[in-house]
Amino acid sequence: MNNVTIVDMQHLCKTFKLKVAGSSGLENRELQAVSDVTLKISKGEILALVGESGCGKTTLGRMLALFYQPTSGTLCIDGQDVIGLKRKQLKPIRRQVQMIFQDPVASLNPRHTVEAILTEPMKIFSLYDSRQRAGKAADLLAAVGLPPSDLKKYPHEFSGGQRQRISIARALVLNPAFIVADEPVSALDVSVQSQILNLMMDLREEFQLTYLFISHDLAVVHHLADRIAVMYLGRIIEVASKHDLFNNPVHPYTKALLRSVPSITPNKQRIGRILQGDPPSPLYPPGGCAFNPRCPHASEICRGSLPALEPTATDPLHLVSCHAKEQLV
Amino acid sequence: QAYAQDPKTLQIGITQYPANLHPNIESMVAKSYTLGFVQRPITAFDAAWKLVCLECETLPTIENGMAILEKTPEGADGIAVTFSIPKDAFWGDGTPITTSDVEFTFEVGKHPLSGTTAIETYRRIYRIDVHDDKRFTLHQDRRTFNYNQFNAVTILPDHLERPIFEKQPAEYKNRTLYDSDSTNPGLYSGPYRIVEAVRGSFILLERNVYWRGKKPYFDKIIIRSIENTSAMEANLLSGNIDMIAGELGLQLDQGIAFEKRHGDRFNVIYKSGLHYEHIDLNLQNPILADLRVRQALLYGIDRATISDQLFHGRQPVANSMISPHDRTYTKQPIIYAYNPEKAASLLDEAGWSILRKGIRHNDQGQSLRLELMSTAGDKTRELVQQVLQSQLRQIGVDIRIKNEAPRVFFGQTTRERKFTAMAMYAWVSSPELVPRTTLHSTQIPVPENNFSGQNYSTISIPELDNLIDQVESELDPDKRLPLWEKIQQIYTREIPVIPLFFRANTYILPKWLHGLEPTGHLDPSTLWVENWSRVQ
Amino acid sequence: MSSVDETILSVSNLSIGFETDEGLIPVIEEVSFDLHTGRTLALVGESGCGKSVTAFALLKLLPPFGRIISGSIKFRGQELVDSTESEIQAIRGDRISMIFQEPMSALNPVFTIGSQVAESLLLHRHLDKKMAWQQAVEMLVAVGIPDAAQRAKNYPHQLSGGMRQRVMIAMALSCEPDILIADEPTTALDVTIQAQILDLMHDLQERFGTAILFISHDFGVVSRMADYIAVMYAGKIIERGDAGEILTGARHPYTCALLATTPRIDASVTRLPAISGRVPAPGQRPAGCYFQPRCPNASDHCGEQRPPPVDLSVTHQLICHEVVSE
Amino acid sequence: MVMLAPAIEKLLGLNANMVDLFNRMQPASDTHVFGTDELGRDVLLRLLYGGQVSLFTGLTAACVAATIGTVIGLTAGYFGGRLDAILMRITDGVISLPLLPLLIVLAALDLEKIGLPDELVNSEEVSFYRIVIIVALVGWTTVARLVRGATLSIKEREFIMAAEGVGAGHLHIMFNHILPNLISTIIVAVTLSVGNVILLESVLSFLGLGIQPPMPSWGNMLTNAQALIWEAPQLAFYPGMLIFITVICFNFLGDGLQDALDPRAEY
Amino acid sequence: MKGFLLTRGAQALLVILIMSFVIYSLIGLMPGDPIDQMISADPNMTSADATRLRALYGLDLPIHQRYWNWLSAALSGDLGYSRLFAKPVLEVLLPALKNSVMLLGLALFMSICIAIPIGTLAASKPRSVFDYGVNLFAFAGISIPSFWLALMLIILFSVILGVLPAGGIAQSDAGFWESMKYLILPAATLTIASVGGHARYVRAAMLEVLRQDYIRTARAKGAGAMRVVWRHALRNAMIPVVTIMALDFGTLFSGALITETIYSWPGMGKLIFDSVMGNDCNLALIALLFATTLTLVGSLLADICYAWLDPRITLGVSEQ
Ligand SMILES: Nc1ncnc2c1ncn2[C@@H]1O[C@H](COP(=O)(O)OP(=O)(O)OP(=O)(O)O)[C@@H](O)[C@H]1O
Ligand SMILES: Nc1ncnc2c1ncn2[C@@H]1O[C@H](COP(=O)(O)OP(=O)(O)OP(=O)(O)O)[C@@H](O)[C@H]1O
Ligand SMILES: [Mg+2]
Ligand SMILES: [Mg+2]
Repeated sequence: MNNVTIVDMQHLCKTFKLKVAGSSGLENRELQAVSDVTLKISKGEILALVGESGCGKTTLGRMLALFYQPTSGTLCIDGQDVIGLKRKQLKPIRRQVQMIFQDPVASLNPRHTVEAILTEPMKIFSLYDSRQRAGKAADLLAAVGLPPSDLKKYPHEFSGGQRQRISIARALVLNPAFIVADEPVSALDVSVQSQILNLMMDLREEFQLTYLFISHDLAVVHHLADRIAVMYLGRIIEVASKHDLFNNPVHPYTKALLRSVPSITPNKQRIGRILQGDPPSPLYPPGGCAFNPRCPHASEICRGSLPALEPTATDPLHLVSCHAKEQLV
Repeated sequence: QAYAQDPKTLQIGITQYPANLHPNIESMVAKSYTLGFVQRPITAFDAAWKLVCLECETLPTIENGMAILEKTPEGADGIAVTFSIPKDAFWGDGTPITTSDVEFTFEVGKHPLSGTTAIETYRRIYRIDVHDDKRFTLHQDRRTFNYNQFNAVTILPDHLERPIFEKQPAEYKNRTLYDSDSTNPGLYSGPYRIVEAVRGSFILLERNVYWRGKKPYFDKIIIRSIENTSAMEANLLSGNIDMIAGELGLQLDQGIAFEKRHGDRFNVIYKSGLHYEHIDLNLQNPILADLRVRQALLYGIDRATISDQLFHGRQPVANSMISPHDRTYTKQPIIYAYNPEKAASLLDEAGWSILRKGIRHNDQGQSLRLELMSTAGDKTRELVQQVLQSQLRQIGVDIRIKNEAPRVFFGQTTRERKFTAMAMYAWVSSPELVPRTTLHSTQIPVPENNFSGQNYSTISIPELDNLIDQVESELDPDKRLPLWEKIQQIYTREIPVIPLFFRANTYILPKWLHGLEPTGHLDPSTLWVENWSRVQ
Repeated sequence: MSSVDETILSVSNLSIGFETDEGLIPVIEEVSFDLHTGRTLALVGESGCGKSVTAFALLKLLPPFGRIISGSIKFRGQELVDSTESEIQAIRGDRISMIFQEPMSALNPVFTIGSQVAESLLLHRHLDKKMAWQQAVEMLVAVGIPDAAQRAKNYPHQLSGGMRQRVMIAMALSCEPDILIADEPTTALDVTIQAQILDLMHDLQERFGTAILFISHDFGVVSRMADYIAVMYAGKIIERGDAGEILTGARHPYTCALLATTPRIDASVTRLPAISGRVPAPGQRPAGCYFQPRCPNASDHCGEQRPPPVDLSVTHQLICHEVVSE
Repeated sequence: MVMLAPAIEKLLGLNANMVDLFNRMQPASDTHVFGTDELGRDVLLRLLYGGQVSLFTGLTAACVAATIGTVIGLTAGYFGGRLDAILMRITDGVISLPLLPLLIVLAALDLEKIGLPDELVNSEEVSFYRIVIIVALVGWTTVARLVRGATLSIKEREFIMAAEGVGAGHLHIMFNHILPNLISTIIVAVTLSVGNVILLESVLSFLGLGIQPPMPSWGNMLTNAQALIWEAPQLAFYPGMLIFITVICFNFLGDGLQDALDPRAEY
Repeated sequence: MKGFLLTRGAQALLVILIMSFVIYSLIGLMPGDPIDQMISADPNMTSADATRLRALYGLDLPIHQRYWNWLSAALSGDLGYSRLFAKPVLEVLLPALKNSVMLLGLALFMSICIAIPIGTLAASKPRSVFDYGVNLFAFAGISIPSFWLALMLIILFSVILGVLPAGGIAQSDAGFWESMKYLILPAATLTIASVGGHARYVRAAMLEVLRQDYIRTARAKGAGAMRVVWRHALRNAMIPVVTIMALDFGTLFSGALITETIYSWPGMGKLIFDSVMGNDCNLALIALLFATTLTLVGSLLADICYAWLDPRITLGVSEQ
């Protein structure tokens, strides 16, 4: 693993404008789906992004995959600033970044054959002639472990795991350097999930890929990631290497998260000390640290001001956003 | 049947509801039919097509001295006619009808803002002399043979309508009591008066107690408007109505079929009259400008068979624009009987001799194709069109049918001569009507005269113009006859128009109804409703 | 209240099929298990193996073309398989109730949650509307919904996912049923919320002594909940036993493989062992052992004969040719 | 069946437009299997030719309307925002347009003046084109709304984003990704509207804007038969029945096609 | 709610204003005018008369000027006179509107009352004989020409059985039941024509709802089949159905031309037809605007019903 930065996010924000029903009819509201995210992803690493549903993982992923324009902040991919680029200008950069989607059913056009799906990017970028394209498609299919005879089939003729393989193959067509994988295995069965995870690891070797791996499943992340970023209500609250995060979690939320993960040992019992309450709505975020309403350590300062994401005293690579982090280490 | 009414009520079906009820503004058949029960014009043609007095004592003529030739103040030929209102004529509220009503009527009629449709009828009266309550003289500024015809003038009630008229003449047409208060008895002077009117559905009439004449038999008359003729039949059969008016009733073929099925329960009367069904030929069309082609068209259609088969002979073939029932009708010099051979040879002569796929072409390769236009939605016309098309096809003429909604057809196609070849429709006329508007060369509608006139064929023959002028001013009925004969000769010789039929009205009457006499012209049978009665 | 460990529901040799154009295709084959009061049986298996169908069959809520082919379901001695619709209606929601995976779609969007919870009470306890509402609110308090009296007037869409699942639980438990069937009740939830719901089910089971049939595909969750575990594969229960026996002493190659491929945070492997191939679809199941095409230990006769049942202990059973009882 | 009209015409030795005034409204016989109409023409032949005209009109008009509706609905749904609002208000406007004056204005248009070739204006088929245009002008709104709705939901599906991710342009996405998924929506709309068009044509005939005589269509045969319902009820029965059967068939066809075109259906 | 109604109201006003211009222009653009038609019916009328009358009725002005005149008068509350019927527009319109509302309202009501149960039953027993029957009936309703149906009903009930009047409307002195008798056949015609279509909508919506998870939840609670269908499913199924039916509400006021013609029922359909054909601009315009307005009201009503039936929807926006 070298240290060339492939994705550089500085103060990245994404706000959605919404109309919501309020007390007096429709109100225009802003929803801060992602706030002030500053992160770097180095070439070849797997950065995992974990967090509860609705905390903004997908939104961040889609910004990186160039689907959403960030509202503010800067984003450089492979050294190129992508903020404010037009659709046409983005096109060449898209070859660098690809995305794998969560739902293998919804992400494949049911009316296209596998061949059409796999050759489409080449057509759009006018790569190769039609014979070569078919050959390339077959090669990719082989790379994800499917026979070339599957080229003529439609997505519905495959099982979930096979479909996810096709979707991975599609992501590889343009030879990208960076792949955003948005919960690629959460719709799959465990037995298939492990196949896909293994496949992703293999492909990473073969194609020198960098992944942003979005997941809500800490066990999967534990297996796969090099570094982990924990997100809560649109903000990164803790970033650390896998080892640090699992062994020395600092943020109370990260700790609670880890406690909530069931382990496979026969222990029918209450977990106790679990995190109470629901995550707050991003439409009406609490003041101060977003976690303060659920935090057992919350104090006045937590309600009043936002903690910065800063390295812990012991480890400059372990970043935490908590007012009480020094006490919690 | 369940909905049969009491014997003193008569329920009549007509196919149109009168949009409005003012007698002298805008004429329409449904209105004159309905108003015939409740009002009378000054004069009218009766069932024998004789001019008679309705709201007057004696018809003024030169012979009886009540019409006097005179000069107008400008020195032109004029004529003065004197009428007397019947002594016992009252409005339905008991007010007597007087000469002030007459003065008011002409005042309204002449007023340019009143909305009178045919204003010339009034304008030709430049002065009214009132002698007393009942007698008056009308001075006319021209001398035409119809000096005593006032069929279009119905006397209006001065005591009710004048205040409204004087307040705002331009709004009179909208505010008249005839429409805003149509059940006001004072508006009516006929044997009946209107007691209820539901737009689009029915009008209920009751006897007018102030009616001066013979007491009518029926206490109540309900006029129901039923536009759909099939529904009309069902209404008749179910007893919802007793009779179907001929003026606005079933189509002829429906009537014939009805007679076959229900001739035992109903009398079916067919009255052929003054609806002249014809095809205007556009003489500006180079093909039709050739007389031989026009003749060939006439020879090529078998009107007799159409009349026999489609109309069971009830609708006589027209030889010219004048009905055989009219006194001015003369034995036609040229009768165009069906003769396809002759038609073919005429077309050959005219240069339409090359047959391709059964259609004639001339040596320039132009095909003999003519457009036949008519009003859409008129089933009978569409049938005739298709028969004509099929028959003319036999002599190699390619007829293309193109029909338009009536408002387009009459509003634009005929008036602005948008029909390229043939336009089929009907004229209504009254007995001995002078064909000035349709045949005089000054009546060709062109942009310069703002498309006025109805000479749609664009026939222009000085001799014919002269004859029309002469016949109009000839006061002696017998001296007019030779002029009429000449007009008909030219008409049949030149064929500006293909005459088809004189349309027949179908009256379906219960066996017990007696006294109803169809007239066959514009004055409706209802003007003589007091003669109607129920006889078991 | 019945005593703990009494067998309250007993399923034996249950086979279920679906009528299709190709005829009746068996989906569940010869499934047998018992439920005990105050105890949880977890049914584990991959997607499509028939967990939900089995659960629906217990309440005779099979989808339109589903049929019980054979077998028996005895609830407190009463045979449910051939009971009438009205008999089963009296049991549903009262003695046996069910909660579903997707709490949003399983709640009727047009009724308030209070009225939905109260409905079972109206149907089975014949309470008047006010009483039923009151009890419903109490039930909502019991499942830990804050400010329950107000919340009862909310519609499902106004609640978070975890709250909705609590409502589902309140609804299922409102008549204090003997049996609760929970079909993947936490799959749609976040881990922290999942932990809350699992705790809640623990509490309620302790309180009411309910027997729970807990369906899941996640061994982690199962290990938290189960007293007994039954592992399903392709419509058959291939191994069952006490939670400990299965989680630490599984013998069936499928169970072992499944446990091994499940990523865990308490152990690190560089590469997850994967099971090749895929679950055979109903109607395309192979002869012999259904797992044989994917089984690393398969020998020839695995593909020919149905594997025999093997008893490893009183509670631990499996069907496999390659495992012999000790 | 209706395609065989000319062959059956030969076989029977009759002519669909041949007027025979001596054999009007005959009941069924050996020469005239379904009898004759009010001008003595063979009803069977007219039904067959009328079927050709009606089905062709119905299909063409429905397809043209569907095409317009699809383009508008797709554009509105895909781009959304202001464009969507404008297009949908236009759609609302067209929906609430009074049909009658519109039809009359359209029918009265001087086709030669708009610069159409003389050959076309004077051809027999001009009334047919007119109907197709009229129906297309007013009939696209339903399809537009349906397509817009479907587009809105399809464009949220992830495969659209996936296509965007490989650099696909708007048009590519609209026509290669969204359109194929709209096919069943469109087909159902088309099959349902074919019947409506056939019925609308009969109303148009009544206003003189329909298929001009003597060319038969089920619509104008039905309208003509209305006045003859007492004398010859069968004349209204046959075309009515055929329209009924056609409507049903197109509905079944729609269902069938929907299944056949949907690769997921066999799943 | 208030804000929503205000916005919608403003939008509606704008649409109505634009529509008034479009309709006015369309009527004005129609070739031919009523005065020309009078000529063909009256041999005494001359072209000079026609020119004079055209000026009198203001038909000679350019269309935009006529529209402007109309608009300024209308805004000051003067809707003008009907040229055809020589009466204030509203005086002509209101009775027709009353008749249409009575007829179409009854028909719509009956259609809904019949469609909901049969559509629901068909959906709860898909592919049963009853289901096929409902479908067939629906297709028949769609494809039977209404004139044919109307005439058949008249023949059966008036001519053969003689129990109901063949058409028309009762006299003003008739009693309630006598008046109702005139309404039955036309209402039945319209009902038969529309009930099939409505039933199909209900059926489709119901089938969709019965597939939903919450239906299974209801059954798992021990609710019987009837309760599941009528309480749990129906209200959900009504959400899409109401939208369609509320849109039909607009058609209440544009009338049913053919049925009204055959039964001589003086409603809006016939009135609009006559006024358009008779170039009665004022009347046609107001009548058509009425219909447009009510279509808009109908869609507003649909939205309100929607929000009322479906708590997820707050007027104007749906919560996620
Ligand atoms: N296009 C959008 N418009 C408006 N709000 C959005 C949009 N996309 C996402 N949001 C909101 O932004 C927030 C973050 O959503 P996001 O999908 O990024 O969450 P997530 O972490 O991916 O959740 P999950 O685990 O459920 O996928 C949510 O509250 C969501 O409702
Ligand atoms: N309505 C149905 N018609 C036909 N087959 C069905 C039907 N419902 C389920 N099946 C079949 O029954 C089998 C078992 O389905 P079931 O829903 O019980 O699986 P499951 O174990 O609950 O899976 P999951 O974890 O995905 O919920 C599946 O293979 C499926 O194909
Ligand atoms: Mg997400
Ligand atoms: Mg399941």
